[in-house]
Amino acid sequence: MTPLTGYLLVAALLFSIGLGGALTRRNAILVLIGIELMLNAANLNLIAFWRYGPHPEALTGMMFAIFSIAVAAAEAAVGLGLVIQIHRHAHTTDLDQMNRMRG
Amino acid sequence: MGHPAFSVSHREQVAPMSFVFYVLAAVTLAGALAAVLLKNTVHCALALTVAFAGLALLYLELDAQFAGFAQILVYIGAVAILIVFAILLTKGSETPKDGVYSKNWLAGLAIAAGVFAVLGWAVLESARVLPGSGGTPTAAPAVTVLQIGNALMGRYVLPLEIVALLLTAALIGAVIVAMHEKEETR
Amino acid sequence: MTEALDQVFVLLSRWLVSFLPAGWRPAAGVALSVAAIVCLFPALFALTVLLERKGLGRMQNRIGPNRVGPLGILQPIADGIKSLTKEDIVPTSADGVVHFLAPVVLATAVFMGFAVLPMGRNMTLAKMDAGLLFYFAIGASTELSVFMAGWSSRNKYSLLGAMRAVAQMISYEVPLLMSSVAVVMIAGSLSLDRIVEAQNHYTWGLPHWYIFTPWGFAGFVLFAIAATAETNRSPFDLPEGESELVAGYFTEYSGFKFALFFLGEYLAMFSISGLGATLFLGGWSAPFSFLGWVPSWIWFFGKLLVSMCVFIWMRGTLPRLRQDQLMNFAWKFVLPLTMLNLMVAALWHFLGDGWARWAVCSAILAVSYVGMAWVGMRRMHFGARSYRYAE
Amino acid sequence: MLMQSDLLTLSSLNVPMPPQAWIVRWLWLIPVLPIIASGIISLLKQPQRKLSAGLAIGSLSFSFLLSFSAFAHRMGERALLLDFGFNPMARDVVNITWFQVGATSVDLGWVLDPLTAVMLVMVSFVGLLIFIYSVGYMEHDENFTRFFCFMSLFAGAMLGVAIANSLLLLFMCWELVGLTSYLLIGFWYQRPSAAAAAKKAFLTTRVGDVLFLLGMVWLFAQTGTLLFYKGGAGAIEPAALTALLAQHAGLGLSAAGAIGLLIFAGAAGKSGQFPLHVWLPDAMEGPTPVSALIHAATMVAAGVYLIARVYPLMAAGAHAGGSTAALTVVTWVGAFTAVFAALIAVAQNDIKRILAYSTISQLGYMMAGLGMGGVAVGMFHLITHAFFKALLFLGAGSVIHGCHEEQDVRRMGGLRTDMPLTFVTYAIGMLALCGFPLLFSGFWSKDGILEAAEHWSVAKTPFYMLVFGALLTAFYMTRQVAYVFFGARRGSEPAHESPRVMTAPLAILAFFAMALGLIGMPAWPWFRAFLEGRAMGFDWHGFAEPGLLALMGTSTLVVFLGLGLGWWLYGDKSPAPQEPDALERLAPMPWGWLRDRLYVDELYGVTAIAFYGWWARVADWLDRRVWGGAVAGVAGAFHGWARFNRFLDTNWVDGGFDKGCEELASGGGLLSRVQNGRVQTYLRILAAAVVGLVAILIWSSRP
Repeated sequence: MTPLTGYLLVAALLFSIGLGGALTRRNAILVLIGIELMLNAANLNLIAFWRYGPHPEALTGMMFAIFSIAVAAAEAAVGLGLVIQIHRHAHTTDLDQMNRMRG
Repeated sequence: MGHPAFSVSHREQVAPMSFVFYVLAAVTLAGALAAVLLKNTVHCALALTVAFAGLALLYLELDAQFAGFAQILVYIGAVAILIVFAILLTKGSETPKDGVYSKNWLAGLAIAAGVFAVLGWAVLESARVLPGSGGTPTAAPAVTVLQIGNALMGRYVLPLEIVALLLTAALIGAVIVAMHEKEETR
Repeated sequence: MTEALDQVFVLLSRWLVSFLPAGWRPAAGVALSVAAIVCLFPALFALTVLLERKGLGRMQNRIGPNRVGPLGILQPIADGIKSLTKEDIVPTSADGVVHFLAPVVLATAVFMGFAVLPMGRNMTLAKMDAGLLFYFAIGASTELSVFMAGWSSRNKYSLLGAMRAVAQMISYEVPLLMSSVAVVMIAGSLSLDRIVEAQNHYTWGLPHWYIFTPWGFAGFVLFAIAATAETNRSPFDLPEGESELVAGYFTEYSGFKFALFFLGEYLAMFSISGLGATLFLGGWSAPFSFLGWVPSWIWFFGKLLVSMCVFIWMRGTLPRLRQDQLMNFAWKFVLPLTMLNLMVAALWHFLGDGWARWAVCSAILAVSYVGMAWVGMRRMHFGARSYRYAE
Repeated sequence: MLMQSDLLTLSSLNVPMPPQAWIVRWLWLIPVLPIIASGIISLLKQPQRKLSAGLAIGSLSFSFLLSFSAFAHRMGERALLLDFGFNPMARDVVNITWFQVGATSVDLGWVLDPLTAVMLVMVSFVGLLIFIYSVGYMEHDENFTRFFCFMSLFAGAMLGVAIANSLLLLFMCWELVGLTSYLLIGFWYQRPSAAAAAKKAFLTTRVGDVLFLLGMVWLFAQTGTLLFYKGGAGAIEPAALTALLAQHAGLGLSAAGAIGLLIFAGAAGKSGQFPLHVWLPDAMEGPTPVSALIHAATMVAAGVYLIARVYPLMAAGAHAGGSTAALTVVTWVGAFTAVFAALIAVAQNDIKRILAYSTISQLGYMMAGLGMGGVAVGMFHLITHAFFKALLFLGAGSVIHGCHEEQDVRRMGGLRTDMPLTFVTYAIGMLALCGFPLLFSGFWSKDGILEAAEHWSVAKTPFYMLVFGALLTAFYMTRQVAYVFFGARRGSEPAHESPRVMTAPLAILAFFAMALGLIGMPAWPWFRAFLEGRAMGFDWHGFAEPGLLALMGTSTLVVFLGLGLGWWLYGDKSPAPQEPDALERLAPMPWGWLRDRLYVDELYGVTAIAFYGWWARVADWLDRRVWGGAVAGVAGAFHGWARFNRFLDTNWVDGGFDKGCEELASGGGLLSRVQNGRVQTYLRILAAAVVGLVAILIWSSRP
């Protein structure tokens, strides 16, 4: 198994774990955690491809990863803000109960 | 103390699938699993930070020093803290009575497993054509922060600006979203 | 001779390592230097604690510890023994694992911070290309340990203290970073060694330390403020404000863990002082060219100790802030000023050599600061201080 | 023919002059300055009146200076070229690529040629005067700053239209102009009438603009560029034109003609030509300076200017002295509008409405002039009209201001003594509009058009129509002036002269309303020469052209006839507001038609608007009945099915059937779970889909 394959497999597993978390947990924050994990899995892929790709000097994958880290920060901020707001509003973070727009 | 020859940036090339990799991967995946499985939400968050740290180290293992440190700075320094704050603010730390897993967690699990199956299959399918499959380990690209900076200010300046804009927007947006309720009650 | 004296530690480690087979040498060198750090700084910590206690005592018209050994020199040892032998109490409702991990994480993170500090010529554990980034990344992770401590103790005081601490650290990390970014911009590198090298020149015997430039001076002041807040030192020591929350996030800690926390906090202070010295005070470079023969590490540790004394002095002098004041100060005062500083630094860079940049930058800074002070004074009209005596 | 001259710019000559003078490079500042000003003003607070007015006026005066220097530059180059014996129709063009899609690049650019120069000077100068005037007029309005914000935005947009060298840029500014006119007409949006008028103006002009856009797209599709001039590769340069002419668009039109007509539709919308003129009278709901600036001097002129700009396109393929389909249409529409609007103007009582209709008819004159006589004729009337019509509107504004917001001419009267300065200037403007011989600019410009009409090869009718129009013009203006300034005072409270800041612009405009004519005399056709790039000189033989003097005689006669008629009917007798109009007594029925604006609005009301209403109702009905019914039907079917199940259940209490029903129920539940508003469900489905797709992908890509 070449290094790249290994990293890709790890990333895939990480992604699936994140997805599983996002799919199975009730708590919205936990779902966000799952999403963060998925994002990170994607970043790992990017970096691995950058490292073992034909043109590491082009920095593309690295840049992509850095940008996506920055974007993920924004995503987390807004997402958590929303969760807090919803909690204030509906007094729950349980996604199974957050299924109506009225409130 | 340590002589200049030693530094993280030009580490001697590791053999394919080095021992370090296995350890780091194990740590990361364990952290991730814990993050999604544990009952106590705060424990989940802390486990998440473990996973993040493992990822950062994986980045270092991949000679992506800058990305690794950025990962630590952003994820452990900011996102994790944000998450625990959110947990405390939403009283998420005490576990709800009707279980922590949603009603149809089984389906979710199945689908996650399916996704992994497909992805893994894809990876293994394409293992032959993937770069570096020749078995010869590619040399570590010596990329300095200077180059990254130049790239950021040169080729990637537009994305940089856009990300800056996005972050500002997110900052304001988050503040507004979080403030709103207060405004109403006043 | 001087060269040898300067490089004594490096040579020592080389010599020691040379007994090992070649394959192991790099790792062994690292291990050696790590060991050195791990031994050195706690010792320094013990000394400084004594210094602080005695110094504070003097400031408050006390004598301070003077029982153990001559002039109480052995006090730290006594303290150490005490804290080690004390019973380690863990509250029943506490979250055992996290409660245990918190101080460990803190200590580890803080120790890692030292890895990138150039403590002398060629005396950097990890000559990283992104050293500063590494430092801040590690520094960011201390917040987590604080939170862990506060949360795991299942104690309102601890939790409040932790929240305060984390909020404060996050808020002040931004100006801290910003003020160092100015240096990075001028030095053109994130590697602390490069930054020191950049400052290690002399004109007319005077060094090119960044503190001796307009933006550098302003930056240093801001950096010092942010650093004080970052390390929860007085006047920013709300998280462990004894009067409000017994001891903040380590209320529930005792014995060795408490000692670890204490150590961690102190070492954080050391490392951030070291960083400040590296960024603004020319790291291990000598203050005057004719003092170049003095070993570099002496200068580094000298600067370290001086800044520690300043910390102690501030603690003895300044009153504690209120939480809202703290936050406002961070976001509405320090941060904008660091921004301004960044711009001025950019200006400095683009104006190029010559007296012009001195004039312009100092003018801008002076005008802005004076103007702000004036406005501030106008806003809150200070009267004469009034004393109230007990009848 | 005109303007299709060779494209040598000075850069291609060995002339001791920089390849592009600074003014050409900085031409874009002219529109941008006012726009920036409006941007700043928009940030100001209500009370900061002085600052906002100062900003607007200052920026516009800067633009005026720049425009004037552009004009001077044009003149200088022209002289130079004449000396060097070159064709002086040189123009300086600056093009920039806005963005590029594959091979085709979308360019913007500006051009400085005589047309632009003249337009720039006119717009910025008149605009400046109107700005100054409105400082006085809007004094008491609490939205002063907003007003100036809009005004200078408008000015900027208009100047942008003037300098545009790209149909696209022109269209942008054009739309911006439309928007600002909408904002300004509805400036007093508290009044429902104003809001309605604004909407009407916006929508009506949209009708034209859609066609304009079509034409633009077509042009782009054909020529691959929207630049007018691009060193021979421009859209209205010979190369492109011949290509366009070769194309046939059906109805015996060439592509050039068809595009020209589409663009003319846009122009008609903006300058209120016949089918689309309805918005202009209503637009008088806006503040009077707005009416002056937008609906007299500049915006409505934009249409005419547009036609002048794309004249080569319109005139493509016309053999000498002949005309093209597009130009013929322009001419007929123009001539018809001229008479039509003049007729309506006769029977209006609102001082500003009269002027509005006269504007429409004058615009008709311009269009006709363009169609028959070419750019110079039309533009000359545009310029002179801009001055005297702005003068008239500002005068009207002054009158309204003086009579405490009274707009009905029958309630005025006798103001000649109360506001002398306004009266004199207004009279000058009126005479200029009527085309009072020799002294006034209107005479010369209108004569130019009439002359062109007389020599027009296609038909003579437009000539007679226009002459009749001139008669009507003289008549209704006399009527108005008699009503407003002569006779006894009929208003309740006494009128007062307006402040200096308002009268000063009047005086200046009055001066130009007289003087401008001189540059277009047959004896000294300076303007024409400037636009068409001929040598300009003064000789009395200009008058000696065959038929010219006769023509001047006729038009003079017509004008005097109109004046006399008007005076005979209305002069110095002051009818009470309620008693019927003099003309009404003569011919009540046609008067009624005219008073009701020949029922065009009503016509539209019962056709277009009604149609849309009907269509909306149909759509509504479809929604309610058909789709709703379908949904209800499906629901009913399911309901029935469920009942059936229950029937089975209750009657055949049988495990198998029970099971079947449960299956059905669960199936329904399964379906319903797809849309249960639970994010995780969506995510799950998404992930499942990903699995499926990726699986397919890999499977299909296996070797």
